[in-house]
Amino acid sequence: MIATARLVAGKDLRIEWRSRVLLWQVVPFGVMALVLSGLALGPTRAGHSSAGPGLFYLVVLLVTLLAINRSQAIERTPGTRASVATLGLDPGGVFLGKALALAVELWVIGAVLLAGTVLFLHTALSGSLEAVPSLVLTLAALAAAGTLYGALTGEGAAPTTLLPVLALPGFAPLLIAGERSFSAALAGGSPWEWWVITLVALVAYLAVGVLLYGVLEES
Amino acid sequence: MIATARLVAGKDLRIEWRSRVLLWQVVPFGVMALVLSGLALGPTRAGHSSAGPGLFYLVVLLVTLLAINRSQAIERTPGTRASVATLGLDPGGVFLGKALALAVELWVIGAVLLAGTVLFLHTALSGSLEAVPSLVLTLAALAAAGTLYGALTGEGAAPTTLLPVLALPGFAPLLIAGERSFSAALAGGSPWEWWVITLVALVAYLAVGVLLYGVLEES
Amino acid sequence: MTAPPVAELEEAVVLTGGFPVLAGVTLRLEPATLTVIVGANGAGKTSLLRLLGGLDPLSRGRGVVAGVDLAHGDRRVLRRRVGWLGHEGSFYDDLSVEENLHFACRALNRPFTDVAPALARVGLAERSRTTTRRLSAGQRRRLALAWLLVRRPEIWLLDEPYASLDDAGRALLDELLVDVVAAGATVVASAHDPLRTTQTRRTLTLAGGRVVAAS
Amino acid sequence: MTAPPVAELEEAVVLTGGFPVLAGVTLRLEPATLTVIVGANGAGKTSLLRLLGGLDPLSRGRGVVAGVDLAHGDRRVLRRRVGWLGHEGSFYDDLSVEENLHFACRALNRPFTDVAPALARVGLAERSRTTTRRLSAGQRRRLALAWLLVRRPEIWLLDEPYASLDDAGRALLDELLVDVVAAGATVVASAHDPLRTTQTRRTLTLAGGRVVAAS
Amino acid sequence: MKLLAQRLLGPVTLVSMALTIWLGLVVTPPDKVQGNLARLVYVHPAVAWVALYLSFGTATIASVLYLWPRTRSATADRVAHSAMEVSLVFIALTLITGSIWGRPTWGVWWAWDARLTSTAILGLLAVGYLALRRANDDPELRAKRSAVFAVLSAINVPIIHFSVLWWKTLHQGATVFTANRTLLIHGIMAWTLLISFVAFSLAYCWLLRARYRLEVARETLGARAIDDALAARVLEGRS
Ligand code: HEM
Ligand SMILES: Nc1ncnc2c1ncn2[C@@H]1O[C@H](COP(=O)(O)OP(=O)(O)OP(=O)(O)O)[C@@H](O)[C@H]1O
Ligand SMILES: Nc1ncnc2c1ncn2[C@@H]1O[C@H](COP(=O)(O)OP(=O)(O)OP(=O)(O)O)[C@@H](O)[C@H]1O
Ligand SMILES: [Mg+2]
Ligand SMILES: [Mg+2]
Repeated sequence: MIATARLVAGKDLRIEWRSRVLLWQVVPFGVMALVLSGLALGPTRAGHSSAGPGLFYLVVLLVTLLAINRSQAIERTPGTRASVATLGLDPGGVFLGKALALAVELWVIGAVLLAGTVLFLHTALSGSLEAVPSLVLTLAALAAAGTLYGALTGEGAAPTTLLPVLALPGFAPLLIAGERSFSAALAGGSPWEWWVITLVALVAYLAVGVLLYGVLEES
Repeated sequence: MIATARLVAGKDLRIEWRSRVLLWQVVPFGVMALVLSGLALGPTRAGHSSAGPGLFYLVVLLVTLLAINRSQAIERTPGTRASVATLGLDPGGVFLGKALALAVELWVIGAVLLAGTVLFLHTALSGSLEAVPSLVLTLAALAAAGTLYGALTGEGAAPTTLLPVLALPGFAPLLIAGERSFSAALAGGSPWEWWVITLVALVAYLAVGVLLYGVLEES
Repeated sequence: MTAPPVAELEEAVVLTGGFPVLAGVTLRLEPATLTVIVGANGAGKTSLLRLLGGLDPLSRGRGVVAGVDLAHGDRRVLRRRVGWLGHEGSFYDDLSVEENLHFACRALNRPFTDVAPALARVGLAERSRTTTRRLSAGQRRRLALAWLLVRRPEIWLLDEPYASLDDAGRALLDELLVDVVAAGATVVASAHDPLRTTQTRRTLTLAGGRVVAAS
Repeated sequence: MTAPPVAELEEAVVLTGGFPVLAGVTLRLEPATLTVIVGANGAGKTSLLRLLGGLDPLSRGRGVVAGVDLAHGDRRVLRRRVGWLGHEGSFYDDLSVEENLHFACRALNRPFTDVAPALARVGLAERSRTTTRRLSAGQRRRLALAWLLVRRPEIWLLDEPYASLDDAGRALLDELLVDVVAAGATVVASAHDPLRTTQTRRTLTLAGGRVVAAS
Repeated sequence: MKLLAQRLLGPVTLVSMALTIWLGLVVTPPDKVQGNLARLVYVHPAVAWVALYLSFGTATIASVLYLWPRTRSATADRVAHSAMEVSLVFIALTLITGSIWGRPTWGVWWAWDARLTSTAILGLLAVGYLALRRANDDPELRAKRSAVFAVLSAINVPIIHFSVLWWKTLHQGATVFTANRTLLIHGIMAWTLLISFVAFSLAYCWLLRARYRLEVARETLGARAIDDALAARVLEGRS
């Protein structure tokens, strides 16, 4: 299973590296979305720094949706499914691999977005840095959940538009937990209970994924 | 040109009607995003109603991106391009038709989202209704601009992720103008200068589209 | 009384992603003729057809098709006069067979009454209300033929027209080609299977992105 | 000494979107044989192959392939033993030819050293670093064959294997089929062109989603 | 004449830059309120002028020239591309120098002000332009699409400008010139400011030319590679 995971993660990351979709498209989109959500709330400064974590996670969510789409699109080129299905890869491994690749991508983007938040939404630098561990955890959980939801929307009609509908309710708790621990970090508090939630969610999604990914892949 | 526009708009709307992607996927996504952004900003009610217009337009923007993707995906199935290219449709008409279909779709979704805003973000009902004309105008401008940006990202690598990068900066003024006139309507003011911006943008996008859509379609 | 050629290429080069898919093709196609392009996999047959249809731009050399200069002219004018049958289906997958043809009719200002006979001729009458997405490979090909029947373009570009068709379909195609060439259209088809039509025809052999033999 | 059959279907029905693409197929495939499925466009050939490969679920009737029950068993086990050559290419378009095969090798625990000979055999040695997206239709087919060569599965399901291949490619395929059947694999191919291999074979004729003749 | 101008561009740029630095850092006095920080006035406005008007303007005009069939040429496309890339650099510099200046004066690195926001959006438009170029590899299509995008962006710039202007404002208004173009600051400082504009404009021309030549060189190399590829492709058919 681990070997399969490494194989699949390597393949996904290599395809990303080839196409540079992340660097040239998703990252600018994220920055833009930050700027825009700053704009949407109007120009008062105070409003921004308190709303910072919420907006940051909203943008993270959008970026995650894009990244999941991309991660699934790779597998969905006509005919790819049939051939890859006949390779008989361990589904748990495939799940772990795709989730890992997605997590790596999200970590990179998350770092950029965090810098953007400090710049554009005036969140305190030190507090933002303290939020990094919780961010890493949340993004990993989003990656695991996202891979699952991505597979769920699978080959149905218009998967790109179906995904958000399924994923958003599932992401909501992660979003809230992330936002809370970011806010707590900014306020200097210790947000361990939110960490627990995120960790539980991560473990749960990983477990469900390893166990049930095979069921989803059955087309 | 008008005949082509009607033909293309009819085709797009019929495909939407068949696949119900809008109804079953985009609308729930929008509502979900409204609820989530309410959550992201924390539960104070006062905060919501003042941030209401901003959040509403943020969600409108996301939904617009999805709808544009869908509108372009229809044309991008392998081989479709070549055949449709050989029909020699007038490009200005194609542009107008696709923009019209997109506008109709956005109007429908916009109505639902406006109701959602009143419900979940507690914006005043009467003010929200007064914002309808500006909303109609803004959505039309978004549709025109979106059709252009959608064609720009055309057949390149990973169009779904490139689109937001190109479109968001262009959408920013529309977003601001829409948000301002919504806020003004809630406050009982008359936001004519924002209407001017929206109208200018709409006309500019329509003109550019009719003139240059053909250039973009050349593959 | 020499009619001007339908297409004339001179050392035409087409680059995609920096690779010369066509590496200097010189040819001349007369009106109302059938030309078959043969050659190994990757020789450049599809690329040549795309160039002739104005679907890909000319990178070097000269080319004129149906009076349109491929390098500087408005290729859209050319495309309007071309019928294309590609490797892949070419329709809106979410529309039914019939709706796709109605779309084509309205785009071309043809009456809807052309649709039913075309469908009957290609044997899709019973599938007229089926969503295009659900068609089998050969049925998609047949739909593409019906589309061409409705269009009746001046220049027919067929990329491996026999692929996926059953015997009846191939016979139908042969018959059709005889018809349209007799009616003055110019047909260019790539093929691995020998064309079985008795039509007089020219064969061009491609290799390495160039014409290496003509007969 | 009668070996158990590789596949056995009894009144197998497959529904897609409510339409019976297979309307009750009964058949038996012996190991180390070559079976050709023929039939008009839309007869159900592709659907039958997909059913045999465990790619589509069985809606009614019974079916066992390679010891896996199609209705209740774990079709994934079956898929692992099947090699599939479909209408469309079947690779990661953004990876190079070679990288795609390396991926397959690692997935199947085969050494990378299998890749170069397979590529040479299908004539893609010079394209090993080309992005798969750029390949011509026939080259994609050849890549699919190389993939199968690396895999060497027990059951080969080939959907119109000759389509898009040039003469050399078809000869190669014929040769390959002789090889693998001799080595004990079971091959099922759908075809419109007559298969030219001299291998002994059975032919099943499909029509309207049922087997109407067998020889 | 042309040659002379080309030869002189580099040295003149260097001299005027050196002059700006010398005047700005040594000769002019520090500001009463802002102290030495005020010296950013010799960098930031000039950089912003180059970013917004000179280079973005060049890119736009070149794109329009490309779209107009009569003036369509590979040169116009190359100029547009080069100018947009240089523009991105200068927009980044504007944002950086502005942020550095904003931190002590306004107390924040960034504020949601009209000019700042529109500058940031402009930067994203430039990034979008470059991303669009990367996503297409057919030269003709790429040129057309990016030209259309540049034109769209240019239309957007005034729209964005007005929309954020009516929003709220924090940024420095007209400090250097009033509406009727009378100079508000005097003497050596005004001269230094003027020279800084000249220096950065020259630097822009120099960069643009270098970038353009790089592009030409790249294309020449590309053409040679194409000749090789053509030869290889023809050989493929012989074997
Ligand atoms: C990130 C922050 C900033 C950005 C993006 C920015 C952007 C710009 C731009 C685009 C211009 C050119 C406007 C034009 O010519 O129309 C400009 C000019 C100028 N900026 Fe800034 N700026 C920033 C911060 C500051 C700060 C903090 C100060 C001083 C307190 C400042 C002082 C000026 C001055 C004096 C001019 C010349 C104004 C004129 O000639 O009308 N800027 N800035
Ligand atoms: N970027 C690239 N690098 C290398 N080779 C390329 C590239 N792009 C295209 N090619 C090659 O160009 C050729 C394109 O040929 P084309 O599709 O016209 O072939 P064809 O004659 O239609 O073949 P088939 O019979 O297989 O359909 C192929 O050999 C392909 O591998
Ligand atoms: N929802 C549906 N409604 C009507 N017909 C359908 C539907 N779904 C599938 N079909 C039909 O089912 C058949 C599927 O056949 P299949 O793809 O297996 O054919 P095939 O024998 O492979 O044909 P070909 O030689 O053209 O590849 C087609 O006739 C198709 O039109
Ligand atoms: Mg081909
Ligand atoms: Mg089939």
